[in-house]
Amino acid sequence: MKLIFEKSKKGAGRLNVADFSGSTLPSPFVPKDLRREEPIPLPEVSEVELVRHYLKLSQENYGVDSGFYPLGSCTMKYNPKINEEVASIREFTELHPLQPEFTTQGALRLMWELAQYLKEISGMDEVSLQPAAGAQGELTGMLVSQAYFREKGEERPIMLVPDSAHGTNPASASVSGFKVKEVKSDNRGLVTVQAIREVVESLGEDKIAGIMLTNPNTLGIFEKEISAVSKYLHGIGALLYYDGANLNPLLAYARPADMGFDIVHFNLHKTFSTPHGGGGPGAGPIGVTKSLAPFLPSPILRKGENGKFEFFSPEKSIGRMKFFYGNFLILVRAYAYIRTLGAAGLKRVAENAVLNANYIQERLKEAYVIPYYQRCMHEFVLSCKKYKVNYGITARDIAKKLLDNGVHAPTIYFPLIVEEAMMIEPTETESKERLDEFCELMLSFSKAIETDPEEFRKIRNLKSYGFDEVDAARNPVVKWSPEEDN
Amino acid sequence: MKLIFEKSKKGAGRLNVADFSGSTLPSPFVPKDLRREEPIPLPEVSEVELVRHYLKLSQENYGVDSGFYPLGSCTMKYNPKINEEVASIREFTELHPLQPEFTTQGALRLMWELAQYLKEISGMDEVSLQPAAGAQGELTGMLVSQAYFREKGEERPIMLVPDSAHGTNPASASVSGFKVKEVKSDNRGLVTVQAIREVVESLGEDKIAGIMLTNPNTLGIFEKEISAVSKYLHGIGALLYYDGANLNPLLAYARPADMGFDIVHFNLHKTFSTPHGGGGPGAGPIGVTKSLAPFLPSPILRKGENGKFEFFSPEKSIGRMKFFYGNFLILVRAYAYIRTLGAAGLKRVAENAVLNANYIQERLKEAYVIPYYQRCMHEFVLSCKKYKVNYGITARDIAKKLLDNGVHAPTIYFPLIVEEAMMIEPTETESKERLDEFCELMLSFSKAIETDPEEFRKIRNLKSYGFDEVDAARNPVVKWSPEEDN
Amino acid sequence: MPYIPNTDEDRREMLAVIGVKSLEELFATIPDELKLKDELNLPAPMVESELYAHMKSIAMENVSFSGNRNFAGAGVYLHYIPAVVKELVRRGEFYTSYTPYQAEVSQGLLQAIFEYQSYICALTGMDATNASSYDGSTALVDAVVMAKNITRNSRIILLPFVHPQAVEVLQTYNIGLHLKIENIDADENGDFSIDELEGQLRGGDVAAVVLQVPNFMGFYPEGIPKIINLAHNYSALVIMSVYPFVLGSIKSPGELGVDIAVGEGQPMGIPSGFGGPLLGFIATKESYLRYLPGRIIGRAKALNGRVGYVMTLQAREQHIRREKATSSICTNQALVAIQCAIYLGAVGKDGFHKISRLCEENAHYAYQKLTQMDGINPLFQKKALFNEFALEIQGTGNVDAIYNALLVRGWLPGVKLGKFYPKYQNGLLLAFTELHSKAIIDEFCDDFEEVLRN
Amino acid sequence: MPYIPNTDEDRREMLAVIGVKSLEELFATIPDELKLKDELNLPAPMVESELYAHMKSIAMENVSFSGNRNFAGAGVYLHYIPAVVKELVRRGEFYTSYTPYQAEVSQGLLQAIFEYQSYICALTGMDATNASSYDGSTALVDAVVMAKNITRNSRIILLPFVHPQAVEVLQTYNIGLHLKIENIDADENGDFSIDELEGQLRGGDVAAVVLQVPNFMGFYPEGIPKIINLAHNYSALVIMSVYPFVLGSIKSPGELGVDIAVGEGQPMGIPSGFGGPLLGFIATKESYLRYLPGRIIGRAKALNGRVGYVMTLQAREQHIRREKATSSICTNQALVAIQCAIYLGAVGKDGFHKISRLCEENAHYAYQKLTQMDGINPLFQKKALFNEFALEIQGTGNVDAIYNALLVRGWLPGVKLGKFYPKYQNGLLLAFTELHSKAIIDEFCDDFEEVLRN
Ligand SMILES: Cc1ncc(COP(=O)(O)O)c(C=O)c1O
Ligand SMILES: Cc1ncc(COP(=O)(O)O)c(C=O)c1O
Repeated sequence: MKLIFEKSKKGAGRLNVADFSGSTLPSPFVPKDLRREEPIPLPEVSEVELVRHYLKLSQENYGVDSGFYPLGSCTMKYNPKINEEVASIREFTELHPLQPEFTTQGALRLMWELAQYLKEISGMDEVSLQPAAGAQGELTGMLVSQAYFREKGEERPIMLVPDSAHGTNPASASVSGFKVKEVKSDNRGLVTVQAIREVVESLGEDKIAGIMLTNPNTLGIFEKEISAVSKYLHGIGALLYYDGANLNPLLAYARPADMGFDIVHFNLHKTFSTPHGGGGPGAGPIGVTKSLAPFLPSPILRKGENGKFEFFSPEKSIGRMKFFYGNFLILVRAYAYIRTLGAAGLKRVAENAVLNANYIQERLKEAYVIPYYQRCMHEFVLSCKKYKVNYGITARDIAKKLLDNGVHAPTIYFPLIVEEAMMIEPTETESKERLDEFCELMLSFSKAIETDPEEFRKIRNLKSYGFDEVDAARNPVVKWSPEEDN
Repeated sequence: MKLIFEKSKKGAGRLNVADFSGSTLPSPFVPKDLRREEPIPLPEVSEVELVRHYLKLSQENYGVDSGFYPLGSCTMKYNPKINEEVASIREFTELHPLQPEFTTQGALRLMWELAQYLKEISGMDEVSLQPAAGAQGELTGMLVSQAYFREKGEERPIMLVPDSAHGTNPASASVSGFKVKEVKSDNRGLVTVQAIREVVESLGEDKIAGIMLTNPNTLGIFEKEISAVSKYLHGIGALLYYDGANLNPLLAYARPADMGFDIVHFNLHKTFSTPHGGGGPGAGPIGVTKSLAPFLPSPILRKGENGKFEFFSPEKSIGRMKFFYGNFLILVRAYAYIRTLGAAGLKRVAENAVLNANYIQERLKEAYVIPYYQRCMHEFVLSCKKYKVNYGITARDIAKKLLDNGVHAPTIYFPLIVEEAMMIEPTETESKERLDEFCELMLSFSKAIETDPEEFRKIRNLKSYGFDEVDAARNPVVKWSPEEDN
Repeated sequence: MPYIPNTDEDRREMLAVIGVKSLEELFATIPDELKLKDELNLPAPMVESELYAHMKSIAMENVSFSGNRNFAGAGVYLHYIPAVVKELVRRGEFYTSYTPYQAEVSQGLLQAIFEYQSYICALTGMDATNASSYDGSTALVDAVVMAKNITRNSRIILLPFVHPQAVEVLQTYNIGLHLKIENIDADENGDFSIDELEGQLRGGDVAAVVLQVPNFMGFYPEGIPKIINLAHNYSALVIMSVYPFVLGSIKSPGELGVDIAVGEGQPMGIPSGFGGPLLGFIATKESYLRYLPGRIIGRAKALNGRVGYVMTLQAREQHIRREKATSSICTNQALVAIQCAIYLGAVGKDGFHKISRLCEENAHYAYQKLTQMDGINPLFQKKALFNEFALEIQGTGNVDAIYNALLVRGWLPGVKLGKFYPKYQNGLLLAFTELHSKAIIDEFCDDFEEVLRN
Repeated sequence: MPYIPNTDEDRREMLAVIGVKSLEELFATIPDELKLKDELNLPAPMVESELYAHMKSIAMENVSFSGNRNFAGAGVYLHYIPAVVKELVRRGEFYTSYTPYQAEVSQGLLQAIFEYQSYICALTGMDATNASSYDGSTALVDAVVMAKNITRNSRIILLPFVHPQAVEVLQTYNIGLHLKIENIDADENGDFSIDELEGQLRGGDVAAVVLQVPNFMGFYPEGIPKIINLAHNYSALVIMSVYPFVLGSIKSPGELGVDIAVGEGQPMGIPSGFGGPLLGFIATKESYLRYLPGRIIGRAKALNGRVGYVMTLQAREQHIRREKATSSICTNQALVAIQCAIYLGAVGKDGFHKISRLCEENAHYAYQKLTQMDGINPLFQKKALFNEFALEIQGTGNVDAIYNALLVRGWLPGVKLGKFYPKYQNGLLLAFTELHSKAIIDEFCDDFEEVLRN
């Protein structure tokens, strides 16, 4: 489809936004050495053409509203429309972040209450709503850890991360100044005290700042040894960080704090139904235990004596992670979600998420290999390795075949510890019918591959498939250039 | 695509709208002989499935927002998004029509001001905003005429309608109790005093209530003799009704009142950019001259002494045409449109609408036959007759071929006085590029037909084309039946 | 220029192709004496931000009452509209399209309206309906015209308390219809005599008996099955106007033997919007299908066997039948019909019945509380009610004072009956929905009591 | 249960397939002692209508100021957002999708972001940008990290009046970055000495000089071309943070020779939203492309030659590079970026420049009027301004009294500088947009004057 820039026509774009008849360029108000002479080459399209452009683009995009979207690790649950409606109330959208606090008490109440709910759900003692996404939550947690150890006068340069971890974990740890050491999962896919102890002992107990875990882990399996792990690590003075991407199956069932975690981030765009927005914006609040609370980013909220809500800076705050207070309009949606469901509702979310994942796993376990097969939580990972070895058909091929059948593909090639991985997370907002459709497709593929792999491989030749990503990266074109139009 | 009823699953539809745990049926409050025992068989679908259903349906639908929509006589102009936004302001949408007037002064002001604008635009003396659409406007105008003659003690049973008129004209006239007599257009496609006089004289001057005309007429041609026609008809005591469907090209250029019309309806969903909504809702206010004002439907608005707006019933009102005051939220949009454009803007609308139509006409006039070729106004009508005669290819075939090329088809087989008619109205909101694309397509068709008509006719075999409408009407299925699911 | 994409350059090129020099020249076919000399006298144009501010300020000249603080009904009701309904109906592909003349690129709309028709048939227990009438009042007119054409009779008998505005509309249309419209009057307590009805029917030439359920005063006319029987005995049709949610609690009109069911669909997911756009529905038996006015969507097969939807039975309509058509409707209320269908899908079987029952429960709870207050009587005694009822506020003029006092407290306390029936000058009509929880009603009643005391 | 489509029946069937008896059994892998014994202590669930009412009532605890009565800026600005922008960005296919891992079914989003990148490059005069950073402050951090990695130097020099919150964020991130962050101080009149800068640069090991245009106080730092030259002479990069609309009036950062341009994109079509979500943009020269953090969309060819878009250069990112990645960003601000792109398409070349110039005109008009009043001084004298400026309200404590008095009159009269700079306790920072017509400014100034007099 043509780019909006290629649809530009001189003089066509005259949206009725501003009436200015003064002279245009150069502007007399600008210092001479900075004055712009020529307008910026932005496109000029009429309003109707703009509408058609984005209408078409949207139709070429697949979202949860289009159909099943079992993208593992991403919790692509339904985004309730009422949450969109309440987040567009003008008394929220029009607020300026620097208004006096007495004019923003509604916003502050909402944030304060949301923080209470997140504390209750996670068992943590204090919450900061500032981080913009899960990864920024991780980063915040890591910086809090740094500040914590600095305050204690300890130098602990190493952060442990299991081999099954999401890439943001090691990246966040290292960007915050830690050295990352990997811990191997055992043959059940689990992190054990044993494995941790080996790494710790080789590096020195007092060098270990902590570990970043998600639980259930990225295989969708609950880390059974977690209590032992936290006991051991706390014993050597280290901290446990909980990557909340996988919190959905634990809602109202188990709490990171009870497992011994010291820091947790929440992905509101996963567990709490706020839209993924094609890659963001999300929100990644973090919760911490009492001893870490003084280090939280600034500002956080409290309810004053007079019942008024007010911001304050925690005593030993690491400072600020971003402008203002967090992705407020996303917080509004998550708040609305929690108020809609209540405690019993959240529990049903967890139950149905786990039910749906196990159901698919059971239906596919014979046709596909599930390397760490056991009762899963909200997701599981199968491997297409046998098809690759036997027929040269990859997880990617199967993913594309799913797309070709009108279903979004699961996450592929993650976690790294499973070859030809396909990570399937249906979420609780899908019905048995949709799961069955998906299973039938997957089962039919497995049959098709074994009957006629040649035919199956033709998915690679489908004209709309197989963008040449290697060439795209070798000769990157990352923007439109005016020259193209000539 | 499956019907929503076919997607129903017992127990699945539990939208969170109401919390009621009392017993359900039968209701104790209902008289015994009326009590329902079984729930109504409505579908049960989850919110996410509902969303997907309508998302898919919408994607299978073509609107102005999808592309060019040159549906003649319908003025498919762009529907400004700001108008949608202002029409969804809660202090408009939530108003109850029976609130005390002092709590609805904003709504009344808006309606009163809109009526002033419509008077100014048409030259009429008084306006009623009540009619729900153009055809109801016609009906209202006809009933006003009936009341007018009754008041004068005249019995005039006949309403004249030209052969080129839209079907609603004769239908409205006859539903309001008039006998319809047709007036033939001359070989220029125009209504002449001559033709009218012939009909009138054969029936008796005092039997003629009036004539319904649209100007420019449905051929897109301005009725040059209109002043003579009105003079003649007024001379015999008859009224002139103006069908406002074609007002767009006259905005700020000419006014029905100045042509001698006594009654006019406005199609706000045509001329004033309110959305067509897949067939409605529209709004069809009518304007009348002073002598007809007392007969307007009740209530209409006035500005009281104290500057407050109030409803009142015109002295000899025909009564009410529908509940309350008209399609208010549509009126809001039309009001916003007029306030956006102002006088100069409306003039530009007319100019560009006429320009666009003439441009297409010029580009197609060689390849296609234009039976009444001359300078057109906002639309023109071509004929595909020569292709039908020579190659058996109809206007319908060409229309379908346009669809197949991603463009909406023009109106076909209307007006009736042109064989194999194709009525093309581009509107002013289309760019030259879109017009050129359309012309290129039409020209390529004409070439294709003459080169290889067999090939062209294949459009009839295209699998998604050619619904069997005859069979559909012979064995009508107009609703889903529960039995179908078994 | 807003909304006009062509540029001066485009215009120059196009004029050249046409072979004229100026835009004005294009208007040469308009006789000079008809050409407007002056600029139209309209307010100056506004940029979008100004327009929004202006519209908002006009809107704020209104006082609006959210559904739960609003007890006005009388034809339009503020039920809750789920967010999902509003989001889906605002899809551009729907609202910027027009009548689906080209079925191939309109399957979305056609199927949506086919589903709407199916919903209306399910609710009314009828076999056929159209794609919408303008509103409940014109739907009633449509039904009357159908009855006239089906029976070829010319008398219409209206039972008491059919919506007075609907009756007015019928009377207006009747300028052209030439029917004899007769009323059966109500007695002191709102009742009427079935013998009187039979007497009238005996006169013959009756096209239809029209009743509304619940009637304008909110109660069920007594003996509905008997009425229907009686009418049929005298070869008259029965037209029943219904409040959609009452259908959740009563037998369907179809089951009761009604010939044509009509009503105002607004309560099903449509904003009150100061009374428009609304949604008229009209449903009937299979045998009367071809008498229905307006558009009807039907199922059709394509060449390849694919099932789809088209406008069907068009031979009834104005664009084919012209002066012989029984209605001139063209543009209808399509998008409103779709919104209604989305709403019904959203609340579903379960939700519809919950809402229906809540309306009843809440109204009865409020009725108990209000009629116990000093200074308030039920306007009619011992009626079977659905979600609306009429009260009498004792003492001349009191109703105005009390109404205004409650307004000041942020309630819209129903609709005063005086504007509809001079004889019920002290009457107040109150409607209840699922939004009027017991807590809200308690608060309202407390305020009501206080206001009565002052 | 809201949002859960499965029925009890479904659950029974599914449990049977899995071979367990109950839902609880599915949680058997969680050790008993970790299982929560009590129900979570959360407020009771609400039905949708209650939720809406609740949310609306919370919202109404705020006082919101529409754009034209709002003079607060300091990083977030209430420019007008055309309706078309809001309608298009709310298309379900966009907002319910996620990162376009599967390019074949994500071309809409991918192209939209590719276009966003093109817009940002056009505005900044740069060659490359990413698909968004969290906000303007983290974009600045991203730029600093880039500079560090490109130059392998470790000193960062900040010119005066970079947004104080951005500086705070940089300092926080620096816990992990270990850079030396140094400030050049401003003198009484907000100026700094270019010699001092050169002195610092001479020390070597400078990764970047950071400046903001206009700076936090709303004026142009003097001698920008000179500063850029100087930095380059000492092999330091120049990072310039810009207010998007200033780019309509000044030479682009690219043209000026800036190495990395960053900024907060919120003014371009994004609601203020109490400060989030915002939109960080970061753009650089072609040679530094591979140093950019976060997602980047690139053009790609499909088998059949069709041009499309994919996520490209992923080898930089955390999911591939893991602990070696220079940023951990994953979820970014994609939908905000698209909203920004739609906005830029909507206002277009013409609109962007009009808005830009109106901001200037309006601010200068207000500056003239305000600084003539008794009791008000410009905080800094004779500065070249864009759309924002700092005033000094004379008399200790007066600023609070006056601020509140204007609030009461329905104005949000800017932002008090005291919370950012204790030494500017009497300072008030006011921002102007295209919404502040002369008439509005006159009204505001009249009120201001009255308030000053009382
Ligand atoms: C397991 C895991 N951890 C962390 C993240 C990072 O979260 P975000 O994308 O919100 O930054 C993700 C997101 O995909 C994830 O799946
Ligand atoms: C010429 C003409 N007259 C009248 C009408 C009827 O108007 P409406 O559809 O608004 O009832 C139309 C609509 O298509 C028309 O084109």
